[in-house]
Amino acid sequence: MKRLLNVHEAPIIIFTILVTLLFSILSPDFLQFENIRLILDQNISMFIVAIGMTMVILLGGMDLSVGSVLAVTATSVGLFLSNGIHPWIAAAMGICIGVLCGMVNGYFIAIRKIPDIIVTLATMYIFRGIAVGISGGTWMTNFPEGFRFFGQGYVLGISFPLLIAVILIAIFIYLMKFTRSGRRIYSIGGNGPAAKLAGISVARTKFKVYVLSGLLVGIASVIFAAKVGSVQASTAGSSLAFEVMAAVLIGGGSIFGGVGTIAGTMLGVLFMGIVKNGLIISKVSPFWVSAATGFLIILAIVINTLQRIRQNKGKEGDLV
Amino acid sequence: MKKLALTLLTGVLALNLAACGSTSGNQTDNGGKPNQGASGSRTYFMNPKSIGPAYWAAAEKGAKKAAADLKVEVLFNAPTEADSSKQINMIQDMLTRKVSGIGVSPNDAKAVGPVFKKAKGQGVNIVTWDSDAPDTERQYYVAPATDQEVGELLAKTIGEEIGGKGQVAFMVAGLGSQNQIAKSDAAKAYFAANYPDIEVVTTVASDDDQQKAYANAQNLLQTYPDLKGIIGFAGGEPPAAAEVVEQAVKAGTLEKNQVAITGIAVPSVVKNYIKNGTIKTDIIWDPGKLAYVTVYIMDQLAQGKEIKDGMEIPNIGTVKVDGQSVFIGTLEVTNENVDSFDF
Amino acid sequence: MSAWASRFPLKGNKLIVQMLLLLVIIVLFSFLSPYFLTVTNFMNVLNQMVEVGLIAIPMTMIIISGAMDLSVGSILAFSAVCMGVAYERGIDIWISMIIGLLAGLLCGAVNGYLIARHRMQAIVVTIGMLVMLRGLVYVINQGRPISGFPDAFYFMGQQYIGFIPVNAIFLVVMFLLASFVMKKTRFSTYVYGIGNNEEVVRYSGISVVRIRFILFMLSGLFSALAGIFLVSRLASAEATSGTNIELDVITATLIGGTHIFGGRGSLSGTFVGLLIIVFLRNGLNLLGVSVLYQAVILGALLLLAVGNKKFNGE
Amino acid sequence: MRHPVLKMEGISKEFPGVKALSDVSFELYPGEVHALMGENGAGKSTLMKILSGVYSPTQGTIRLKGKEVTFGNPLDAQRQGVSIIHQEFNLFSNLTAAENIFIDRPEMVGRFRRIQWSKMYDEAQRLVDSIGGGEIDVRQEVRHLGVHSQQVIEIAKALSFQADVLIMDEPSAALPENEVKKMFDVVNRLRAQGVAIVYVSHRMKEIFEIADKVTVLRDGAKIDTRGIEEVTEQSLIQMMVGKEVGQLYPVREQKHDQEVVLKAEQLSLDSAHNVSFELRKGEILGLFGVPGSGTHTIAERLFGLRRGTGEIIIHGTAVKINSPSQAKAKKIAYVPPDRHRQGIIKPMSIRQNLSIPMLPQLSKYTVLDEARIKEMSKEYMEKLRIKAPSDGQSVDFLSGGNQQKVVIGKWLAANPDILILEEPTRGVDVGAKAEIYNIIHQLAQEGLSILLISSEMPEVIGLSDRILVLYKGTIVHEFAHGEADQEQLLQRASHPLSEGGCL
Repeated sequence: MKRLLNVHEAPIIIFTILVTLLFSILSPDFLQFENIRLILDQNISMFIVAIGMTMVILLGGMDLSVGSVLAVTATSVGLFLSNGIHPWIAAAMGICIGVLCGMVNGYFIAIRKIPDIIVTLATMYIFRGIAVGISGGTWMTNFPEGFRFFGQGYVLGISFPLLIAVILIAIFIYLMKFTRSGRRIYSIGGNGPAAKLAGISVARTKFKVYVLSGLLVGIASVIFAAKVGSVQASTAGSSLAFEVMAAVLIGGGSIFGGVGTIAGTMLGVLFMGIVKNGLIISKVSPFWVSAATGFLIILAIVINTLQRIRQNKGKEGDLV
Repeated sequence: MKKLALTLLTGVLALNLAACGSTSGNQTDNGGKPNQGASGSRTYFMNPKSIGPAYWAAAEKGAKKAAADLKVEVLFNAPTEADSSKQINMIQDMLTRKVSGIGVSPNDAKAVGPVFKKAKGQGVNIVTWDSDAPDTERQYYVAPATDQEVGELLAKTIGEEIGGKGQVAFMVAGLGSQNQIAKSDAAKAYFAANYPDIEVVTTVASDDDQQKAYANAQNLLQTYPDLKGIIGFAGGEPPAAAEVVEQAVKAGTLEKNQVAITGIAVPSVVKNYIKNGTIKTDIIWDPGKLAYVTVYIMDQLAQGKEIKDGMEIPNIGTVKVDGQSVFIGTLEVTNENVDSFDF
Repeated sequence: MSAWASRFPLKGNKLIVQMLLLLVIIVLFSFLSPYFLTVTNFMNVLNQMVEVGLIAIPMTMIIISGAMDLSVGSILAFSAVCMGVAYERGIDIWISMIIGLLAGLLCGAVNGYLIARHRMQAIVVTIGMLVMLRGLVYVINQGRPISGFPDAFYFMGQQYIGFIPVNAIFLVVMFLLASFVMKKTRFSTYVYGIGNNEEVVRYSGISVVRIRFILFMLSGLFSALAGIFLVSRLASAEATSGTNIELDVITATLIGGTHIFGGRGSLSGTFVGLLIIVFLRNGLNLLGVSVLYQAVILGALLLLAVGNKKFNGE
Repeated sequence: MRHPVLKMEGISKEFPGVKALSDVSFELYPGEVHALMGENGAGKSTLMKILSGVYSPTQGTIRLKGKEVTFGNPLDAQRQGVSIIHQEFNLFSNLTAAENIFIDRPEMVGRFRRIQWSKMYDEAQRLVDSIGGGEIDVRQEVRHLGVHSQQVIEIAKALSFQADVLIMDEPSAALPENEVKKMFDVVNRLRAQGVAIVYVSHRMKEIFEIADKVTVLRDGAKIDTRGIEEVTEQSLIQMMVGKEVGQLYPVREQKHDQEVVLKAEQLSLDSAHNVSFELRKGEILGLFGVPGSGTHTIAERLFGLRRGTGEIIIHGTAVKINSPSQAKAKKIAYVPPDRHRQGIIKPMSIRQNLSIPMLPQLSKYTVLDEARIKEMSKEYMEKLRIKAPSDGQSVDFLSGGNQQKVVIGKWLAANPDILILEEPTRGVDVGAKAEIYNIIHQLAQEGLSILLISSEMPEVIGLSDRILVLYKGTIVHEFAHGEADQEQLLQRASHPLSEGGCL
């Protein structure tokens, strides 16, 4: 039990359970299989984008541009589709565009060594402009049936996007825990100069991470477009960056890098999803929804901080 | 020093790009030199609520067409988000440019008051379109119908479809947006007066975010299993609701036609849903026509001509003028006529 | 070189790039648009930059101290609506204004309490506050705009003294005042000190908690001030006002040469950064350039102007 | 006939405008501990950087086991068998000890490019055990480990590369006195295993205890290499400085029956239990104990950085000190142990650094009084002989000794009654040390009461009027002036009862 409490993610797990209990008391509909499926379904793209963001934050950076990258890729997929390109090829091309956006971020951050926040703030403007520009101001909609599969299809009775998300989460948990590339991310976030001395190419790893982040946003945007059924370039994903960042930090990540896990982040996303869904399910006045969401985010962070204080107590004389 | 030069160079390049952007963006722009021969050409500024939504893109086409037809110059621009202070900054900038008239779809009816006053002081005609700003110095308001009429029409449509009884949910773009409030209040009042058995269970807002609208609709179906109808008060809401309902029907959690949907949406966006029968009736007007009429009215005002009820507008037809308001009328989009719209 | 430059090696006189850029923008637009280089237009621009400018003052200080406040837009709306609601309830407009300012201060205090006292990550706390306060705005007012303020109140946002807008004068005065504070008072040494090495300041017997707290209070206060000026200028208190304003503010601060990780920067830089942004917008608006291209240009400018100097050597 | 494992010949290194090393030759044999000494700026660090692959020499050759080699980068040097342990550890506090040892190493990757964690843990534990770090759990994150354990991890990391040559840069700087012994055990084991060790240290005592040979550098040139038995402390200093140095510690005159300035009663928190003592006017009171014994905690408590129980009585009245600003108001000053993290703000000027604690007094209505600040900074630059072209210079460009003087100076300006000095000469070279000792002595003569906390025993013994020894948070002994020698002091600090115990 004590060991369990020392797990990095313990506070957020407990807090999530408490919030879940609260909502189940408020509304009998909340803890239904159907609703749980719904919560998962609504947050698929968040889950996927958050994987990339976790890696970025582990490096000690942040990516404000994910929302705009999502808009660019979703819009271009829409354009490809309306030009009659096969859904699978269109999706693949869209993901490539996500990768391309990641490469742009990566180039400026890793190679030109401009601080992450400045680069992604800038590309946030740029990609959004490009997205709306190529859309010509119109909506991407009326997608062919074949494309809908990415958002709504079922494989062996399991929702296709959910399957993709689960596979991606599993792959990245494996990558982060069991491969040199994954451990390099942790080491750079923990102590950049030491990583360099250990022969790790900081620039290459950073570049890779931003490209992967772009790739993941690309995948997420295909699912997003197929699921929602229409894309408005000017607003698609506009609050995504902040929400995903909040999820990573709620999930135990540190904005200074080196600390955090994919699993924790996924819990953070789930927590946010539960809050958003639960507030509506329990028929809270619409005017209270975002106030309550913000309050719960702050509360979750306070709880995380408490844990850190508890852990660091009685460790006087430590280097860190 | 090299970096300095590079920075400046890029700055200049960026601005050149901008200048190119402006010329390609405006067909009637005289080669990027706006004030050339000011005596002959009149310039109008058309200012929607924001840039991005399909609705405004359709309006832009109409405005551009009017520009070509009337041989005037029209600038069509707005902030990327529906933010009234940014919108007003832009109007102020355009007043500096001494345009002949400004057509505004205000994000906040009260907030535009001061800038309209200033415009009047400079002799610039202001015409509001799509959304009104009563009690200001605007000269005319061009609309399909009043917000109240539209709201009532939506309420009537859904009331008829669900047989006058049951739960209805409202989906709006923003809880703070006035045209949304006016329409939904009118719909509520209409229910109270005509369909006392209809209960409006909640109002959810998407803040113009498609994914949020989609999630909202999902949550609505989950929360209110007895829900009979959804009204979407802005362009993004009906397609999101329809998408969710269609998926639920496909997944078997909802029966077909269990939830009726209506709302305001551009036909091209909801075409598939109307054909599938998920949306029976969609209320819309031609935003292009709206913009066209606005430009036309401004042009008339600039030339000192009179605006009369029943006046004939070339390429459009007659319009109804009631006091300071010009109405072009609404359209009901159904399965029968959905293919006949080009916007 | 003034005595100040040597006193503050951190502030440096590195505004050359920014000044040249501003000059290029002004000259270029003067050629491209005949309306640009006019007194009315310049006053117009000044009038428009007030809200962003007011918030940029504490934001610059906070960024120099090594933190960030993303909740400013929501605080702006919150205090504006608080003032509006108070006025609607029949409270005198000037007292309502004070209520609005107090509301802003309170928000700043909450930020400060969590960040300074409990050492929570500023970005996270202020994202939470951003969401929560925006929500509270809807709670207290159901999202309806409030208008109908007395004419005397509009003086602040709409009137001119001579040909200069009142609010622009206020902004410039505040900038001069803040600039004085950030150059000649001990508060500035503490802020720069915290940005460079927080521990040393603490070990020098100075309460870092208090300085940080004051900074976030200032941010709350100035955001509220911006809210009040916005209401006065637009004659309406809206739930949506100030959305995304933090991005404009941060962009201006960064273009003005303030180091994103703290320790370096200046208010004069921020002021020039602000002018660059607003003149760029204004000029592009006058040319009728679509906002889409404007966003792209702003982003490119940020990347090239700020990025080129390679602020942080790896 | 043994062959040298490493042979550097005619090494020169030039930086633009500076010749950092000229024609240095250096031989290293397996199983020897070779001390490298020299004042700051003598070229030690340049030589080490060349040896560890950070720099490449302008001239000269390096032969490793007879073969001529070049190192492209530190990793390359490590792979070829030359590892360095920096004074500042290069560890990842967020990762486990095992992973720190084997970070990014291909040999830990198995099938499907999977990192073999169990193999890594086993090998790491084996390595750590082999150098006597058996009590360390390699599955722990490094941030939970103490300084000595962290050093063991660093050494294990070096050994994991099969190091033939291990360079240790000031390995004892971060270590408490009792753990230095443990480190020597580790070094002795390595020596027995045939590893050649380059041992860089300022601490004479250690050199004589551990080294077989010593090479002295001065002004970028090699002065000599000698067997340790051929040199004395005095002769080494002479070789390093190039001239005779006088007495390092000033002679202190004993004064009696001075008034008590500070009285600590029953101070308790964390590792400290019921610590009581008195500090008199003009006295230098040494407080000695191994890290973790509570000396640092007492300093932090007195300066209000941490709160605890017990009473602090100043000039006869009990006072509350809950924050550094309250301490400052009570005229207590604190020169913290870590100059870089707690003492100076690097990009700021000397003047700004000197004036920081005093700003409230140096400003009117918070507006700074520039003239007075300048006057003050001038005064203290002269008084402490801070060598810099002007007080507007950034402290970043100063030498360690001058930086430390700035830290002391900023508190003197605040005109304190009580000065707490913790590690006042850490990372300061011999010349500057003597100067700082003189300053401390002077200040006490002028009536300042000084609490001196240091892990350098000679310093404590040489300067203090009385020495209190802390062991596990309690005062176990008091030495009067002239009573203590290093052996006794260390014995008290590691407590007689625990001998043969876990130490």
